[in-house]
Amino acid sequence: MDLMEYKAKELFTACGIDAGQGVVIRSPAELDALIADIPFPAVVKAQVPVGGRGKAGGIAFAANTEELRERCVSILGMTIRGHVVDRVLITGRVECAAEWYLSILLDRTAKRPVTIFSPEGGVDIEQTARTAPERVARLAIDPLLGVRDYHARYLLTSTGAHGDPAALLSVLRRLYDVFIRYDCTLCEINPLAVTAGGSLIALDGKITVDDNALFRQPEVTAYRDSLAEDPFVLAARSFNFLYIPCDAAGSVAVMSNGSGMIMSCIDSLSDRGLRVRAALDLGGGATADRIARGVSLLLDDERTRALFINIFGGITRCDEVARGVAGALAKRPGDGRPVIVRFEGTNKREGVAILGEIPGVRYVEGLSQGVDALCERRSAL
Amino acid sequence: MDLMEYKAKELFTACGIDAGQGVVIRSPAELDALIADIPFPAVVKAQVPVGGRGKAGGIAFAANTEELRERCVSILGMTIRGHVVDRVLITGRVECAAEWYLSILLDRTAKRPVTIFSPEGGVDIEQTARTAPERVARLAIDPLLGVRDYHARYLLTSTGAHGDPAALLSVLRRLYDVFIRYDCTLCEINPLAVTAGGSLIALDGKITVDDNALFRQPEVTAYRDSLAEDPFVLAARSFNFLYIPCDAAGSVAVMSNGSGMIMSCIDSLSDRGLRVRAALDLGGGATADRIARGVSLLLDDERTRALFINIFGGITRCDEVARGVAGALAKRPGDGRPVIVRFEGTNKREGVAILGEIPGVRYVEGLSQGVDALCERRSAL
Amino acid sequence: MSILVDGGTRLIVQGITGREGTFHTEQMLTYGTRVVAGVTPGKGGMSVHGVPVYDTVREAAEATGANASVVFVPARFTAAGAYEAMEAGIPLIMTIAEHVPVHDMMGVYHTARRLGATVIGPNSFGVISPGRAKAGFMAHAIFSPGPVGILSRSATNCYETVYAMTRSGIGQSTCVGVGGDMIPGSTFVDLLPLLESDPETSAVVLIGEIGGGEEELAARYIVGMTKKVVALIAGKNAPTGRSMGHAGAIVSADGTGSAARKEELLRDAGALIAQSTEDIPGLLRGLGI
Amino acid sequence: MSILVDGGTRLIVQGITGREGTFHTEQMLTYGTRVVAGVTPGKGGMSVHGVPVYDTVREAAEATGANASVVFVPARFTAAGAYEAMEAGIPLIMTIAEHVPVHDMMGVYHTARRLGATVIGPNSFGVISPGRAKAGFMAHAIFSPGPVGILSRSATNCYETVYAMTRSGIGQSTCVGVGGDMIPGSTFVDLLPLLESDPETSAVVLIGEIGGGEEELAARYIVGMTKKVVALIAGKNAPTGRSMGHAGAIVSADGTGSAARKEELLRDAGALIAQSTEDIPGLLRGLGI
Repeated sequence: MDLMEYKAKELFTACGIDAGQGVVIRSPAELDALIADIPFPAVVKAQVPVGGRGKAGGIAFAANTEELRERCVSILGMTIRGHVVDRVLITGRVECAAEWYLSILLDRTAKRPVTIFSPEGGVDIEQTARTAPERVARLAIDPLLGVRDYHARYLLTSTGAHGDPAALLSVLRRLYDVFIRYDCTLCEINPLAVTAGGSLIALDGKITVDDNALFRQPEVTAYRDSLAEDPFVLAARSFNFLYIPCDAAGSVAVMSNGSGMIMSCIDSLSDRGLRVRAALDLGGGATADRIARGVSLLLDDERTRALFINIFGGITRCDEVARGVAGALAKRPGDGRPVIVRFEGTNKREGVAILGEIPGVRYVEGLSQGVDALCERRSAL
Repeated sequence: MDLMEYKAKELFTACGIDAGQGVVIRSPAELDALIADIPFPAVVKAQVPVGGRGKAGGIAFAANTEELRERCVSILGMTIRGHVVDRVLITGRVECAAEWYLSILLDRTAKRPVTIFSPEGGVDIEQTARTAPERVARLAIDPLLGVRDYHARYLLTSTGAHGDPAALLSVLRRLYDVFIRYDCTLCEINPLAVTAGGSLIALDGKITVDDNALFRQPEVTAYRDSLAEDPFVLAARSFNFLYIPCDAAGSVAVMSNGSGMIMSCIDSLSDRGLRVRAALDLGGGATADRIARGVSLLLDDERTRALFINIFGGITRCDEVARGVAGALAKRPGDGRPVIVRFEGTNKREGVAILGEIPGVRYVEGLSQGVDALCERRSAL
Repeated sequence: MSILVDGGTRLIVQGITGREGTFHTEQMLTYGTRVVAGVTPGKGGMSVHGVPVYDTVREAAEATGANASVVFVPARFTAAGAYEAMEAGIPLIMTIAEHVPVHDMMGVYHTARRLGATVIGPNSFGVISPGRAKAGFMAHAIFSPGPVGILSRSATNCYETVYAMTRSGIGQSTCVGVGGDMIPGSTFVDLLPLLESDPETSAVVLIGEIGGGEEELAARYIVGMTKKVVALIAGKNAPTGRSMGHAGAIVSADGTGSAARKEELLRDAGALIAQSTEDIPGLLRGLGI
Repeated sequence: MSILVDGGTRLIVQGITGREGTFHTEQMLTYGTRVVAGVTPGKGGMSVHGVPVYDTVREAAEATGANASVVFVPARFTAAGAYEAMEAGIPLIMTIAEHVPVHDMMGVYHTARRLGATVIGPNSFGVISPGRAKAGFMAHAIFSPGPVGILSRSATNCYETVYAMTRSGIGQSTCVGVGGDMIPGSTFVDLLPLLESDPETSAVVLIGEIGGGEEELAARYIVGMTKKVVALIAGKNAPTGRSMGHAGAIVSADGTGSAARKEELLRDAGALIAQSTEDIPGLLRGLGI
């Protein structure tokens, strides 16, 4: 999951990186209690887990208390690339002599962390890499050796940056600590401000944490639970399903048992011009009870106009699937939205027999037949 | 260097291993201040960096204060395998249900640490390995993976030991911490007492620290400096020479520039029946001044009856060697003990010329000629 | 021949006394796999479906001469299980669990290379050489022996493909669940050479996904292969930047890892591109299989 | 041919601006070695005897295509220097310093194998292929080109041997200072195969010491060698259990690592055993060299 700036800075600070001082508020009313701690001129920054805040008006300066209050009022509640701003970070403005870029991310192909550095920070690093590639250094970190002093030296001298290798080494070591300690796939500081005195301060930060490691990251899990998330995502999480919102304007919901199959379903539906609203991954070996929960969850979304269930039953048994569908629909008499079911595998015959008894449910043989069945109903979707 | 039991136990304790409580005294007079802290029955153990203390009478029990004082008086000052006992460790006696053996040492051939475990501790582990090999487990530790839980499980189950894997794992992890943190080549707990309640306590300990790592081991260096050592070893250390006491009954001192050469000299002299008292390694690139210091140091030992200097001058220059010898002997007019010098390499001719001016010094061509020259003087050695 | 597992496989099941471990041990035995030992800490001395249980992999390996292990333990213990097997000298290790932390797998990946072990998975159904042996949890009934090797990042898409192939009379030499995680123990390029040199494999099906660069690397290798390859890339229409459950299936903003790029490179390398699993038998038939 | 270093060696000197580094850079250049770059942190842009200095090994390697490095830095920084060179992809690294902590070398040893680098030393004079190139600090005047490869744990005993050989008219193909530490970067068995397959090497001199098991392992390899080996084991009369400066030279209590055992195994493997360095030219003559 992607952490917002303020949370990323909290983790930086925990590992000893200077990320400045700041306060997070969720409503302008909180300002009164905090105003004494805020240095002016101040910066107000919308907290959203996406980039492009500046262009969207999500960052503003304030010279005094009145301006600060106005900025908070205007930014809180704003929508930036689909995210409603429910908290802002207020910090003092930092004067800097230069702005660097520094990140550590997982290089999937090399299977190791890679650090990227540029003395041209504060802008999109991909743009710098295109326009001035000699100003961007990329260096693999051997996970068994970690960060070494020559890494910092190389980043500086190979990009022609002027700065103290020891200071950069210290930030790089700590950023690597963040990367390891919090199970990150990305830790980015941009810009990394260089003050007139040569100190380095993280002015903005971005962290992506491996979802699979949340069980050992209580701090990140608590943060996640503080977020206003899609209620369907939350409901699915409470049942340990994976719910994937797809096309907000879509009308077909997909349920399957494995992400590969879900991708195949989405691909097949999309190829025929059908738009998928959301997909739910049951995982392996779901029981009738869990199937019923999944069906209900998807049908609870009123903008779902049809449900496509596609199960390849290896561990999951087809009769369990059918019983689950029956159970969920029994609680929704007269719902009327079409449910197309395709399954294959263990106890298929029993499953088909059960499905035959449920009004509004159509069983099909094979994925493409399922897609055909949905296309027939295209006008209602 | 080999640490005495009490120092080993201090390092164990620093890493969280239970090594019991104890006090170290250097004179019975120190007992009065400490007596309140000593639990009876007590054990008094001579502190020497060699084994075989028990047989030598260096370990005794005391039921009360008077006995304790008597034991301390009799053990302090004792000589055990050449070591005068200048300190004793006093601990409470521990009742145990079993005695295990556990060590981690550097396997030079495999270039990694190896751990050795046996449920038959308290005795010589080599004897157990001979008489009951199935009761001794040996397991390499991958230095990049460290100690893992399955190591402890394997040590127990493969030797038929009865005990809690988690308790052994905890001690093994901490012993490995000691091994790494203090640059050890050996960390041994024997016996590792198993109490009736299943706790593990290190009743005796042995640690060998890599001499080359003392620069980063201030605690061990301080301990070394507290030891009563051979004054020649101490003098050599203060000049950064390596001084090697060899045969206490020997009469020939050897000076050379490299341990390989020193070994060859000792081998050649020994083959001809000459006994080497001590050897001094100058290291590479010694100046006349350092050479003079080395010569003086060896001649300061009155039991040295002859000095053999053998230098292969690569970095070390022969004229410097000769000047050093001249300088040292100038301060010892009428010393009379023969000095045989052989060197080879840079500025040899100049060196030979200088040597020719010094009374009592004989230059020879080659190692074996040097040995011959000493043999000629055998009667005086 | 087949690759990785066959009649010579002497398999350990790590976590054999767990629910999944016990169930699939029976399934594997039924399929004819030589499951020679199980491992569960503290359960040494038991037996499960006649298979002796040991406390450690090292003891199991010493006692039975095992040469492979399948790790049926929860995600958070999977790396530890793999390390135990690697340190015990097991040359082939199948890891099954979903949701193993990627940092755990980063360590396992590099350790496997250092110690010369082959790790398959995680997030994998395992490996099956139909008619010979299986190590994993795949529903084996749909598999049939034959000349096509399959490497798949997705279990369900592999099942669909195998089911369609078997119904079309096309059997499989070995099917490997490479797993869909960001860092699998073995990637396509690690495994393609084994299929290329397996005399019983005539063609290869490669089932990939969006995200990562493994299909791109595979394309480079395929250029020099003598055997034909049919490839499917799932996730063309997956929402960008969102996890599709396989942590790996994230399309990066700049198009690397995209289905289009992967398909293009694979096609240029000489592979036939399937649009859905249902296309695959037909494409294989076209190759004369 | 020779091994390890020759006219194709493009050498980096790490620590080139230090006293030893500067002096020996000049010596190596005088000997004809192609020293292409030096490295000293913070001194990038300088030059030493005409050799350009860089801040990092990676930059030096990128700029000059260097393929070897000699690490002239103090013992406590030697491992860091070796890691830097290995991470920069340098395939051959000579480490010189005495008194490198053995735990440091344990890490370097395993990393070198993992990354495919050859590390020589520490506590080594380096490597010289007489008449071609040298990388290290050996007093090169005594060396002469010829057909005998030398591997030595001791610098001084190697000098004695080379001096005696050169005076007897027997030259050397390559002399390697293996170093006398407990864990050298490369051991006899790592290097013997290179000499065995070097067409310009006709015989091998192996100068060992008491302690450790490297001579014992070498004996096993020597059994299968086509080239004859002359071996010397120093330290027969060294006091047991005491360091002889080379941390490695500790005779263990039970006699493993003893000179007698090493000589016995080497003799059984077909090596000729010299009693002193002065014997070596004669033994080589006896082999027809």
